Amino acid sequence: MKHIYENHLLWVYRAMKTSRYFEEKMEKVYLEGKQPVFNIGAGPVPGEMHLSNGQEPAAASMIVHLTKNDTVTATHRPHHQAIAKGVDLKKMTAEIYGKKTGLGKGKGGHMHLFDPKVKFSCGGIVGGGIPHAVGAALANKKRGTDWVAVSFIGEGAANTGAFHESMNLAALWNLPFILVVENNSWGISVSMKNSTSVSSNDIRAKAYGINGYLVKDNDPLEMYRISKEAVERAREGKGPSIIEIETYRYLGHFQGDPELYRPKEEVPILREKDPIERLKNHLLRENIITDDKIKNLEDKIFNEVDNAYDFAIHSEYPEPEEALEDVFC
Amino acid sequence: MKHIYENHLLWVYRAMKTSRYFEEKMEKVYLEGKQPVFNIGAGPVPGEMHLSNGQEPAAASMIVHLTKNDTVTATHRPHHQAIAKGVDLKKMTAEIYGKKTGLGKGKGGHMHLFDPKVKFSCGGIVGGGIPHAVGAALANKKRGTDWVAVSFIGEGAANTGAFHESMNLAALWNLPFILVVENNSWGISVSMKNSTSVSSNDIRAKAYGINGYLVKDNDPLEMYRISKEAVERAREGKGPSIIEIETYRYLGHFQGDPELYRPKEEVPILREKDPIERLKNHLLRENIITDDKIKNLEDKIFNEVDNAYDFAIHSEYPEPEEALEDVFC
Amino acid sequence: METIKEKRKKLTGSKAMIQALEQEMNRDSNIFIMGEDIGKYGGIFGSTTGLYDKFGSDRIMDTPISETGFIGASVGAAAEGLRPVVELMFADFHGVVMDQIYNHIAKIHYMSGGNVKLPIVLMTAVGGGYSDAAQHSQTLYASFGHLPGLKVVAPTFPHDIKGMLITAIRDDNPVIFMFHKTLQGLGWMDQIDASLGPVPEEAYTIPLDKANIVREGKDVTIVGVQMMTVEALKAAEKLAEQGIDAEVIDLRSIKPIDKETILTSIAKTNRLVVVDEDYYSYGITAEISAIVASEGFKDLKAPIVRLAIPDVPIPYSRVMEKFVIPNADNIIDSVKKLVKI
Amino acid sequence: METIKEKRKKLTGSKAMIQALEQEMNRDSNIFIMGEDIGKYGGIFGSTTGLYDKFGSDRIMDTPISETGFIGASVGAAAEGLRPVVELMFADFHGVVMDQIYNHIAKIHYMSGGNVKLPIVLMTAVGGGYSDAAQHSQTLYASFGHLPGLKVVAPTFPHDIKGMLITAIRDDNPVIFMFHKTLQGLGWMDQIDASLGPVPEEAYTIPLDKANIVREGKDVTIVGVQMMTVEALKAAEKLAEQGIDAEVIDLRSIKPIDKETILTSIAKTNRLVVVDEDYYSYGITAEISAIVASEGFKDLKAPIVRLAIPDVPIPYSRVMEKFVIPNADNIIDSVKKLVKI
Ligand SMILES: Cc1ncc(C[n+]2csc(CCOP(=O)(O)OP(=O)(O)O)c2C)c(N)n1
Ligand SMILES: Cc1ncc(C[n+]2csc(CCOP(=O)(O)OP(=O)(O)O)c2C)c(N)n1
Ligand SMILES: [Mg+2]
Ligand SMILES: [Mg+2]
Repeated sequence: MKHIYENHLLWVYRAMKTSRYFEEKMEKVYLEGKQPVFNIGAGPVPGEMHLSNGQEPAAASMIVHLTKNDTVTATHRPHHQAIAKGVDLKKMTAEIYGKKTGLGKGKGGHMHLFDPKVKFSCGGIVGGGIPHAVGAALANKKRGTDWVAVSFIGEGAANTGAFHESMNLAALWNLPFILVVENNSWGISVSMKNSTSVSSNDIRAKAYGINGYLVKDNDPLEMYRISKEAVERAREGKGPSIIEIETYRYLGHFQGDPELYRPKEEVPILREKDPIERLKNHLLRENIITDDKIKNLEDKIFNEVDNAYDFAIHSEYPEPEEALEDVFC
Repeated sequence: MKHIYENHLLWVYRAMKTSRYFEEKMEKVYLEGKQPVFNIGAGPVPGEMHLSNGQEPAAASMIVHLTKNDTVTATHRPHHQAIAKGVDLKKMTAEIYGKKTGLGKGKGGHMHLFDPKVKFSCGGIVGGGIPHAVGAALANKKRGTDWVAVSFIGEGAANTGAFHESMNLAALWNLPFILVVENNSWGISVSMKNSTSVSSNDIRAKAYGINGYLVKDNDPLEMYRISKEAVERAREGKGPSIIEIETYRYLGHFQGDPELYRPKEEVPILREKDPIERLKNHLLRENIITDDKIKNLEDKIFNEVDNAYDFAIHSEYPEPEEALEDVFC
Repeated sequence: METIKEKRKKLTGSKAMIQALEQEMNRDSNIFIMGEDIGKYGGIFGSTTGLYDKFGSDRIMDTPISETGFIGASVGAAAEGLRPVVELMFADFHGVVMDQIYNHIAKIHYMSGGNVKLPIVLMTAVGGGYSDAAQHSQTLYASFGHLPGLKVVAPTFPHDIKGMLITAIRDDNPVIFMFHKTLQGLGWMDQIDASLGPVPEEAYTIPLDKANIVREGKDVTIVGVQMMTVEALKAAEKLAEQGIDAEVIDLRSIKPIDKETILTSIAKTNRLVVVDEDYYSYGITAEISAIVASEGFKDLKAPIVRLAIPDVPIPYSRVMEKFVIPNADNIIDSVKKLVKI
Repeated sequence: METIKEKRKKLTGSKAMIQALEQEMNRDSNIFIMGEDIGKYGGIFGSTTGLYDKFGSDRIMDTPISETGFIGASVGAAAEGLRPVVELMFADFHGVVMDQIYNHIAKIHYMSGGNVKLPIVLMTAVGGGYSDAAQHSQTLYASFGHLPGLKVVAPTFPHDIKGMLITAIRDDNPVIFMFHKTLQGLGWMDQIDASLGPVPEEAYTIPLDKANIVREGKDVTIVGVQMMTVEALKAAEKLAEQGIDAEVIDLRSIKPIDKETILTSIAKTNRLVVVDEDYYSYGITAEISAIVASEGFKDLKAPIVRLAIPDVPIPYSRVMEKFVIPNADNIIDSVKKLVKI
């Protein structure tokens, strides 16, 4: 049992670190072609770019409990979940580069990543992915599987109608469904306190007669523990849960966000408590891994990510006329 | 104080009785031209017809606490609230008859009654009126008045996205807003237990950090008491509430509903406990009114309603071309 | 025109729908239906009557009034390999779920580069004429037709209703299946002949992208859809008495539009009237006029006539409602003026 | 063409919007603005920058992500006599609030027989061209234009943006005010000349139902809106070098459409190209083609040309996105073919 736990924590570390490295690289790549004057449409990676640095525990410590039969839906800020869910990293990166080899042949882009092989999807409409996961959970139940569906949202999305309708359905039909609310305190420039009438969204579980959990301070271990419970309950037919995790948004809402609305001191304080560093220290302290091995692991991660970028960069762009394909099958 | 209370109860009785008599008459009128074969589009009152017989306490025992400065929004089943709110009964009846003299010159019909003089409106989209009342409450607060806004919905509407978004806004902005959920156990043919993940919607107040109240068994006196508290709190700036009242739907969802989904024994049991009769007995028992005076009052009511029907029946139809007017002002 | 099949009974539109659903559900256990009052009630406009008793609550699921929730859920269920049929009770309510319909259901196949398939049928009731007023009488054909990624069909006659619904269910793409209330042949609405027609008993398919010439003629082409096809046919009969030979095309498919059938007809008649029970601006009359004015211009000998609901909400009162919905008389008047040009 | 005013500075589209809002808010204390990130952030596309500091959180209200809630709330606030201006951040999100927009905001005045007035302005950002993909790049002009009860405007140049926004605010009817991201002249997007233009300092109004001839010509009429007007003007300049004299009409008003200006132009040029950044079917190209084919048929000497986004969701990858959005080159090609007919 201990052994599984330790392996799981290593898995979580790997997933978080992969996401972090992937995104730190993306932060730079995204600015290519956008210097000296930032132009959102320019460079190899045009369009909006929402990074999740700081929010990795929400994704990794939940998804460690899932298999590829379990469904995950995510948002406009989807990389950390996609990576944890095992989305093909090369194809995902290629998609973000708008290449023909991408997950969506360049048609989707960073906010619209679909990898049905690992049952991952995301989208750019706040709240829009929640009912999709409910539908997957419904299918899982109908077919008598023990598969679950998890929808990740930001705290801002908990004020959409889609949240409420979906939660009521999931509870009413007792579906194997879990909603993870990544509360990073901000919905673009609007703070949680200016958007939400309760202090945390686990409270809202009461409105559906289901379990609500709150994970404080972005803690990967606590998120691991709570997620395990929620996933097990879902698999056992005990119905849906809401998990809210207090997490950190290190960067702007999207790259290029001037963040004039945000106190300057906020991010440095958050970065002090970086969850990846915290988990690393835990792993070392508890002798779950050695210093050497962790370096090794990290090199593997860097390699994998670098390869994905190389693949993306060296892939071909689609032909313009391919825009006309794939409307219908 | 006693005096006010007694007058209020008489007012409630009058409002309930007016609505009941109005609707019993409508039940008959609606069938004119639809015999022997029911045809929804035929007769002097075509289209859908949703009657509220049995649900009167929800409307009267709340609206007794309101003035014409307070806003009410209602649903597809709006007569009991409209009557309690003091909507011009002649114009309302004329509207239902599709006459030029109607509230909406015949353009609105039974589901779309607007009387801005007493700040009443309703509509045919489930959940659609909730945000309107929130907006009125916002205006009331902005202008520093102590006016409130009340939205009436059915229990089915509590599962719409509009419910959730509106409640969060009202709570977040601490608005003088009250949501009354008339739980008549049915949303057309779907029972509360098949639509709603909690046993009553006052529970959902917790999801917004506000007060929730449950009025059991369609009790006009308890509804009076609770509504008084909620309205006073709203006027004092203490924020919104949800009140759910267990009420009775005596008739089908709409006239012509075959009601195959509904246990035959349900309605007779409900009718046994008729809230108007209960209040009448209370009024007599407590010597708030005498038998004679109540007859007198009832005659007045019948007269008023009969006059409204006469007015409607004898009014002119609009010219066809008037359909082109009033799109813009 | 469709080939005639053997062993056909006369069915109403509603019964044709139910038969299609039942046969397909028997064929494929992945099909299930979700919607409001589609269980014991059998669908407010009779789309599912009797199916609850046959298939039970697992495959015929009543839902709460949560259109974004349950229609959005069809996406996840379809991605998992099921084949959801969902009902939006009135097309008029589309606004509470439009994001799921056009940003998700319609686009996911494309955004995924073809990797995700969403075999979803969205059935929805359309149309007015019985004083259900501004929020319950619309067709909104073009509101759906405008958006890429959806096949949108609106059959008129029972035979087409059954065949096109079966095709829609078997299609791996999302299909909006609009059925007209008056054409359901329900006992509690106006009874019209067109709502009853011969329907083969076995399952059969009719393509989702073909208009149907329901009356051949040489003097003028009238394009209609659902009740407007019915009105056009009535008009054509009266016009025939006056020596005017109208060709009537039943559009059936709102998206994609069968241009070929229309253009071929115009090449013969040189004159076009389009009749629509949707709003005038940016509606079917606009799209078909534009197709002909750009791709059939040389064949056009007279101005195109557009008949549709003027740009006003649908009024409640019978006199006004009748005034705004085009009818056979309006068509006859227009055609008579047109053939003189 | 508009009369030229004195004392005008060059402003961007964004600054023109802000100036209109500020001047009107100073004039009338009943006006307030609600929307997501319109407070300290100043509007994602710069529609309200600086207004929060000037008017405070009571009149510039950031909202939760609850479009049905707060846009629906504008109905109640307007009925109470306030004049709400609400922002839907991207037109692409309309599906989450469409019921409030078209079943309530658009219809209540009518359903009330004219008794309820709803002076609501709904501002929303439209347009693509910067790889924001299928859910953030649409214009959806026709999705709004199709529905009765809404005035829908989409001005191009800063001068019109200011004047039409002021008119919209003063109008007692609901108005959808669409502003194009690229025409806002924002520092972090493509810089184009058209996004900067002379704007009088004082408040002024421009009617909501008039198109504008932005270039006179005699050989062909090109109708565009927003970025397509800009492309049309570019095309017209190059065509002029080749001896083709194009008239360019900036539509400005999606609903109602200024038929007269278009028909008068066609009477002169006899040829029509319509260019749209919305989807092809049931879009602006359809409606304008239909107007001309029915009401200006006699003046038309050649098939109408429709250029619009083909019926596909907007793809992310730059090469594909550029391919689907019409541009000056497409227009030039079409016109050159057309004038030969
Ligand atoms: C329905 C809808 N409304 C508004 C937006 C614009 N928008 C994109 S992200 C965002 C903030 C989301 O906040 P939150 O849910 O907390 O997620 P986070 O960005 O913090 O991860 C907003 C308002 C949208 N994409 N969809
Ligand atoms: C958004 C929307 N969905 C569905 C409907 C169809 N419909 C009308 S009334 C109704 C049931 C409403 O139930 P409830 O809210 O409990 O009110 P009641 O009829 O019991 O008064 C339904 C489903 C509608 N009008 N609007
Ligand atoms: Mg957030
Ligand atoms: Mg009910």
